[in-house]
Amino acid sequence: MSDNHEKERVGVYVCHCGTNISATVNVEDVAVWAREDMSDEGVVVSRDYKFMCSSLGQEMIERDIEEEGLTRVVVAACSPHLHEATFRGACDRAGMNPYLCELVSIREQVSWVHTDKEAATQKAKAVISGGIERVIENEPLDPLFVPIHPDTLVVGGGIAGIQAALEIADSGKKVYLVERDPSIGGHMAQFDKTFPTLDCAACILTPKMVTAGNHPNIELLTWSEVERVEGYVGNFVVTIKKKPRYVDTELCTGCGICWEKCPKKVIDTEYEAGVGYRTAVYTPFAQAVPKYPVIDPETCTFFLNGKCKACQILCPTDAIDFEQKEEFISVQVGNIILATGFDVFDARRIPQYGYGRLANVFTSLEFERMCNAAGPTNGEIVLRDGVTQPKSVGIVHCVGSRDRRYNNYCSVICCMSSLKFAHLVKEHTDAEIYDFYIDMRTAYKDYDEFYLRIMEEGTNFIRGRVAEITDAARNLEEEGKLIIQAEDTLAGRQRRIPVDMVILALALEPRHDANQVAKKFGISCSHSGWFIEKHPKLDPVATMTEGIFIAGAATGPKDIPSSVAQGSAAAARVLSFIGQGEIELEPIRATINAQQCSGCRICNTMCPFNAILFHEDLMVSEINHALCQGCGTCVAACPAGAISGSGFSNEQIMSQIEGMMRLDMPRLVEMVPV
Amino acid sequence: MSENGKPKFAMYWAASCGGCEIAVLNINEKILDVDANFDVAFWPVAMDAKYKDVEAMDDKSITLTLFNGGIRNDENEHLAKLLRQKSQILVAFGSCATEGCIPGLANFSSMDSLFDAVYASVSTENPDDIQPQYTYEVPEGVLNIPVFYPVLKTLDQVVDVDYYIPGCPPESHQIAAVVGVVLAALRGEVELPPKGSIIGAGHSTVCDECPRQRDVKKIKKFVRIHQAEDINPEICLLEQGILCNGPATRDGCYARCPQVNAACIGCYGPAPGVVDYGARMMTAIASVIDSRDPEEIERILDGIPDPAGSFYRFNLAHSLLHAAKPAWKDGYTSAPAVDPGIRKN
Amino acid sequence: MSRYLFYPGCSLQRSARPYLDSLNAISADLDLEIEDVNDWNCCGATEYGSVYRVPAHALVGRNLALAQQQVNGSKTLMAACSACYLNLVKTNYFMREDIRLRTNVNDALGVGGLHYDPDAVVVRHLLDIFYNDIGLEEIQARVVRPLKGLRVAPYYGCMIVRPDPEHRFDNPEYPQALDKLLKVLGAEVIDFPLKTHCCSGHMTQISPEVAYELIRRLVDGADQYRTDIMVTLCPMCQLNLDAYQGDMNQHFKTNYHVPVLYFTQLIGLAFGYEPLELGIGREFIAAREALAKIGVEVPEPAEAKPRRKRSRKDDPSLPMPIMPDDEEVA
Amino acid sequence: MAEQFEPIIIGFTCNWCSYRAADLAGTARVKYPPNIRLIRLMCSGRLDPTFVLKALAEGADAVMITGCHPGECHYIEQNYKTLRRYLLLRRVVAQMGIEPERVKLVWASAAEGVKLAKEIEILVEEIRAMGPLNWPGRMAHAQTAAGAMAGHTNGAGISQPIPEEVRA
Amino acid sequence: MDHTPRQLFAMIRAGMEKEVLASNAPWYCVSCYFCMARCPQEIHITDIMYTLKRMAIENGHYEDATAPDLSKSFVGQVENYGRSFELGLATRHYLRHMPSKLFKSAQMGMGMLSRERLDLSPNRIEGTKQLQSILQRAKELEGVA
Repeated sequence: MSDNHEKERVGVYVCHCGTNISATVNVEDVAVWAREDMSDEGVVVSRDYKFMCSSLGQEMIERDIEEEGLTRVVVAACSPHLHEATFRGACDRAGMNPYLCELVSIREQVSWVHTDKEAATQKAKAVISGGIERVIENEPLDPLFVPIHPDTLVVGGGIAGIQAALEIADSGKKVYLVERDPSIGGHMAQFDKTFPTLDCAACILTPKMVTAGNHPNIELLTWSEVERVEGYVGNFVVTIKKKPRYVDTELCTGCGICWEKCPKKVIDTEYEAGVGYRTAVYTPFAQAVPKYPVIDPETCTFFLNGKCKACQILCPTDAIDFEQKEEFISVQVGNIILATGFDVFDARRIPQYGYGRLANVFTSLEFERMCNAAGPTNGEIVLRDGVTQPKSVGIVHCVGSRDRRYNNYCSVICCMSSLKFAHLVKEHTDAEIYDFYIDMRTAYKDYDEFYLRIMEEGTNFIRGRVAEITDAARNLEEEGKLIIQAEDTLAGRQRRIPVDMVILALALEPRHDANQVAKKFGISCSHSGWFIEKHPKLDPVATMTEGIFIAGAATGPKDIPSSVAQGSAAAARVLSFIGQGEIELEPIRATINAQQCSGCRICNTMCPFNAILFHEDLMVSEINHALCQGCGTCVAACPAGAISGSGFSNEQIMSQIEGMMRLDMPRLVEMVPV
Repeated sequence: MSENGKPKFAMYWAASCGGCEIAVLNINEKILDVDANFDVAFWPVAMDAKYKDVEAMDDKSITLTLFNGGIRNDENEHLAKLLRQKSQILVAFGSCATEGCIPGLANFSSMDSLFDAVYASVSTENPDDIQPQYTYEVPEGVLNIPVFYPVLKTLDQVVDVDYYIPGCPPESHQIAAVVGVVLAALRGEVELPPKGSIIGAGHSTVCDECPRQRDVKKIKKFVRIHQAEDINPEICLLEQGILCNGPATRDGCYARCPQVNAACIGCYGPAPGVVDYGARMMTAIASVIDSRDPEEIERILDGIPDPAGSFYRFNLAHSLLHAAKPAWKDGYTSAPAVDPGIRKN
Repeated sequence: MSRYLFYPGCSLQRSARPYLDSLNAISADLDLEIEDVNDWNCCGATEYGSVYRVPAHALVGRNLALAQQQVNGSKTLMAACSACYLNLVKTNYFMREDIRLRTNVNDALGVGGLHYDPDAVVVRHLLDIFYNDIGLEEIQARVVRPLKGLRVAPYYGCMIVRPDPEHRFDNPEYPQALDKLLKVLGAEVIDFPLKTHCCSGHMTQISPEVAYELIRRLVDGADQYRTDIMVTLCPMCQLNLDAYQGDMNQHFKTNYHVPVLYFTQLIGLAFGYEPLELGIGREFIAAREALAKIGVEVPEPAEAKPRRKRSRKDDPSLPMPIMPDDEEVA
Repeated sequence: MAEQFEPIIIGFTCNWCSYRAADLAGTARVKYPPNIRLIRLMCSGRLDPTFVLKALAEGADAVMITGCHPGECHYIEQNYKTLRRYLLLRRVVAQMGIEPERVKLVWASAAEGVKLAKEIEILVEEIRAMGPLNWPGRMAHAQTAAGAMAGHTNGAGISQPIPEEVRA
Repeated sequence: MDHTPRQLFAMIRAGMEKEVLASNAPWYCVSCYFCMARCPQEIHITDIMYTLKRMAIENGHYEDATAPDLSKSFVGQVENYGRSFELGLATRHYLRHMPSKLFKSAQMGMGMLSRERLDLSPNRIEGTKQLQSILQRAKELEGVA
């Protein structure tokens, strides 16, 4: 291998990045060192330049490749995650295989994190030396091209999912829209009004639902869940479980006789958030899409004790079919969009707020249903007794948010929805309203104006986190009321406000099963459980896994406008993939040398993508490059050293270690304070 | 060439057990070919010879030298260099010369503890605590005994080596084959393999020759072979929780040990291109442990009482670390060259 | 026979004597072997820590160290007084978390030939033992005189459930253990909203006015629920609510009469002991009338849970949220 | 600041979490000691114990292995394999007479730039206190650092010709 | 109460040491720990209050001496007897700070006595000397001895 040094002609390019690097690293010195001390390692050209990524910088590299006959290039600049593509592109233009170019980070990992100039310069040399040794071992690679299947899977029929599905379907591409509830619509379908414009949620949502339901390019799969995902970007094979509806959708007309006649009433904890009732055979709400009901075997009398069958007897089209079994269908798609939404915080986790003990403490979701004209009280705002109108209402922000004991984050939407509640209470009743907030967060178009409007409507705002809500009165005024105790941090004193009704603005939380879902689709979740974006700012709807996109509140608390925007954004990303017809993948893959493989099968369990198959007949294992994701775990595992990993070969890494160890620490270093 | 026109053959025994010489004799009638075709110039085990005779020979006058044993003292090293100088083809013969083998396990311990074990431990009757002296005055003059090195080195860590024949000892059929090739080459019938090649061995690992059935591996528990209740003779030992070095060990031995329900202990060394044999075993074994819970993993690992010893039994002197800290601490400052790069297959 | 190390604390010697007497009375029935920590000293209450830090922990440390010496088999160090309990817990906790404090305290203890290793003993409150070790079934099994018809307000006070750095045995805001325990004694347990509010602690000494207000809130709260007896598990709480209730009445010109007993005393009654054996009668606010009700079958329909008057059909009322079933003991 | 031992630490990072964490630390200008030199792998699962031994043999005083938190691996579950290899490697390293603390495993997500920096600081402090490892390879490199690169060959692990003193 | 905890912390951040230590707020803390259980930032408020009390006593920065004195006399007793002595404590305390209320507290004392809930004389522990030496050393270590 030593001969490689004579064979290869290496060019080293050290970037100043304005002063980002040169302020801490003596770049000129580094360039000189590379030219002089590293000449034995094959370095023939070494330059420093103000902005390597500029077109001038790139041309400099291209020229050297052509004139100096460079066979390897090392660029010492920023993180490969930023400009690797840039410099590989330059090499490519100059006719050099792009993978013979190494980008060494001396900005993010040197100049920006160290203070001592000597030490930083020395470290820069060390990592560059590593880069030189490594690049000499690099091998020319050709990118892999994967064809993109034009169909798309959208998981989650909330507003984000619906939006994404419509965008794609409208452009003439097929979409499978999977929803685990009986109808699409998601949380938005539960709401009454939407802030800040106060237009009715149903009025703006249901048209979209209907369009999605009838769209020739959208195959709606409600009451269904994704069971298994195989394959890779461009060519996923997805197995979907269709739960039995016990209603034959071919025959059902959605006339509604079954649920009108069903004798079994149960509390509806999903759509009605626990304040309303539904029957055992039901559609969650009148405008449900599709219109077909489902029978809930958990509560249906027939399923519980084999009697009743009222619905079957009365159904005019004999659509009721108690024999239905769950079925599994398998679809092939090129891309997947996850818009699985959020859960709400369980208010019972904060006992001092009394939810569940004190009848007239309501959650935000319960209140949404109550305000909704189609809700359990036909839009009447009343106490738990169902008749009395509250004379005073307290609204509590940040229930489960901004609190280390529950969720550190801000749930984004609660301030605005609380303001909305305040307005709705005013609209429906003449109650006095007390709104307890920590900080009022109304940062978006027309939001703060809405806040002002609510203030003008006469809501009392109290800045202070609520300590407790109790029915223990201390005086006659408090008798029979709910007392909200909080420190009014502006007045600087404790206040006890007696009210008839309390609304808890619940935190938004990741879906309870977000982690399993993430695992199923091969993407990752943050600590709190939200899906992680490929880049929080610059690539917010993509994930680290090619071909899997995310949209809406599944990536973190979001209001409707942002969710819709993300739905469209994800759709746009998918459409551009489909448009390209095929995508280019990094050729970082593992390969098994069949002659050296002894068929010991150690590697067989290493691959979570099932890319390794074992040939019983030949007694050797083989890797399917299309399935291989290039993690290299099998390479590291092979006891015979029979597996090689392109892009990160043993030779490359071992040489990099040697290169890095070539330079010692400067003995005197002024250390950053620990 | 000697006067009788036969090419000269030499074999030397450095720090090793002598099993290699016996293995050579085990090639049975083929030994006659050796005698018929070679003029044995130097082979202390087989015939009397003095170092000075060798020193007197012309450089490169010996055609083939089989050198077995590691470099444990300056006498070993002197002979290694001498034979290198006198030989056209120098072969590291057997595991000791190739990668240190069992004598190399001494690299786990400091020189003092080694001498303790030999001259002072309970197993030794040495009331006057007599320790070896490198030089000793006698009326006739000064006696020198070889200087003991703090660590054992392999042949290629002190001289340039042409070929390697692994194994402890090398399998007779492999030796016979090698002899055959060399003779053919001398007759100009075949090309000798490229310098640095490992000869007399396969290109894969023991599993390749092992007849046991293999499945995917998920290990919940390691047992030592004598603890195993009943070993299924049909199924891969590793899958039965028995630490078998087969997956990482170069083939060529017909998987002798696994065939008789004994785990492979790795005497044929690493597979082609492998830098550190022990690391390969480590990573392979750890990879197939079937647990995600650190405590459970530790419990499972407790089933391997001496991991370093098990993974580096034959290879320590040729491993990346070469010797444990206590060994190189006294007076030993630089790691010798370890370069599988020059080993072709 | 389960053995526990016991740290009685100063109050139980005198002001809370009834607590100790009743505990001793019932411990036999429950197979409790209670062994006092030899020559234990005061825990420093809430005062010592207001003056010194290291000495405060050394003070408690001595008790822990002594307890450590007596550990054989059972590591559990049981405390009856919430303040003592908290101080013991805190010192053990801080000695574990703060190495400097640990070395300092042990340095100091060393002078007295003592040493304590954090977690050498596990500090637990009496109620914890009753609820988790003995268990409600065991206790219920020994009830011979169910406290039927006796309306009791379970009152935990603060320090048994707070602070909660290491997750106590019960919720810091809305504990349930005492409620459930009293239920199995047959008593009618009210859902006392002030169950974890402050009894005024040492305010009775520093600023009686403040103390009276805090006491009033609790007593009044209990009174609103027509409580026969407030049940406590902390000497300080009992003292403040009982001994100062009179002064409080004077101060506010009120005439509350809410007797305050220890939960061990109620267990004793349910087990059939005579009031005197349990130190009942030594309280300032006499429990006599209230206890007269025991065994007399006088249920109170008025306060029985409001039954659904109308059938579901035309009942407009909204359902209550479904709560996790609190595992009632049949 | 007085002359003190400054360790060299080789850090192996995962392309998806810890390498991005290091980038983040940079972007946020979080400071940490310059004693660590990072090598990027696609996944901590690529970490072959050979690399660690190589780094130590080459003279590194410690090695830091970093990867995604358990359950957060970009490749779903590979970091569990890293964990197993690490636990076994530590045992072997200890048998080689090396303080196992010199090989450290750290989980750091892409968002944990500050945490990664802290972990680096802590390890550097520990190793400073522990003193140099000075594996023989280190001596060899002292010369090469001085520029005496002759005879330095590259590739899978060759280093120096054997210095005189060993040649008895 | 002069300040709310929130204000106290703001003052600490503002470096208003004198005012903070002069505030009577910490002395109104009854150690109910509600603040700690409820603080969304998990600040150890009660413990901080204890620290403030200690600091206040150290630099004698408090106006109303009632509470500090109670603490101190309690400490005094514990150090003498190893146990607390309610009668002694109460009498001493009332004599000093609320002589007017002494009569009332005496009544209560009688009540306690008649109910055998009060000792006339303190009860001591055996290891008084040992305890005192321990506390002495502890004070040295705290730097207050």
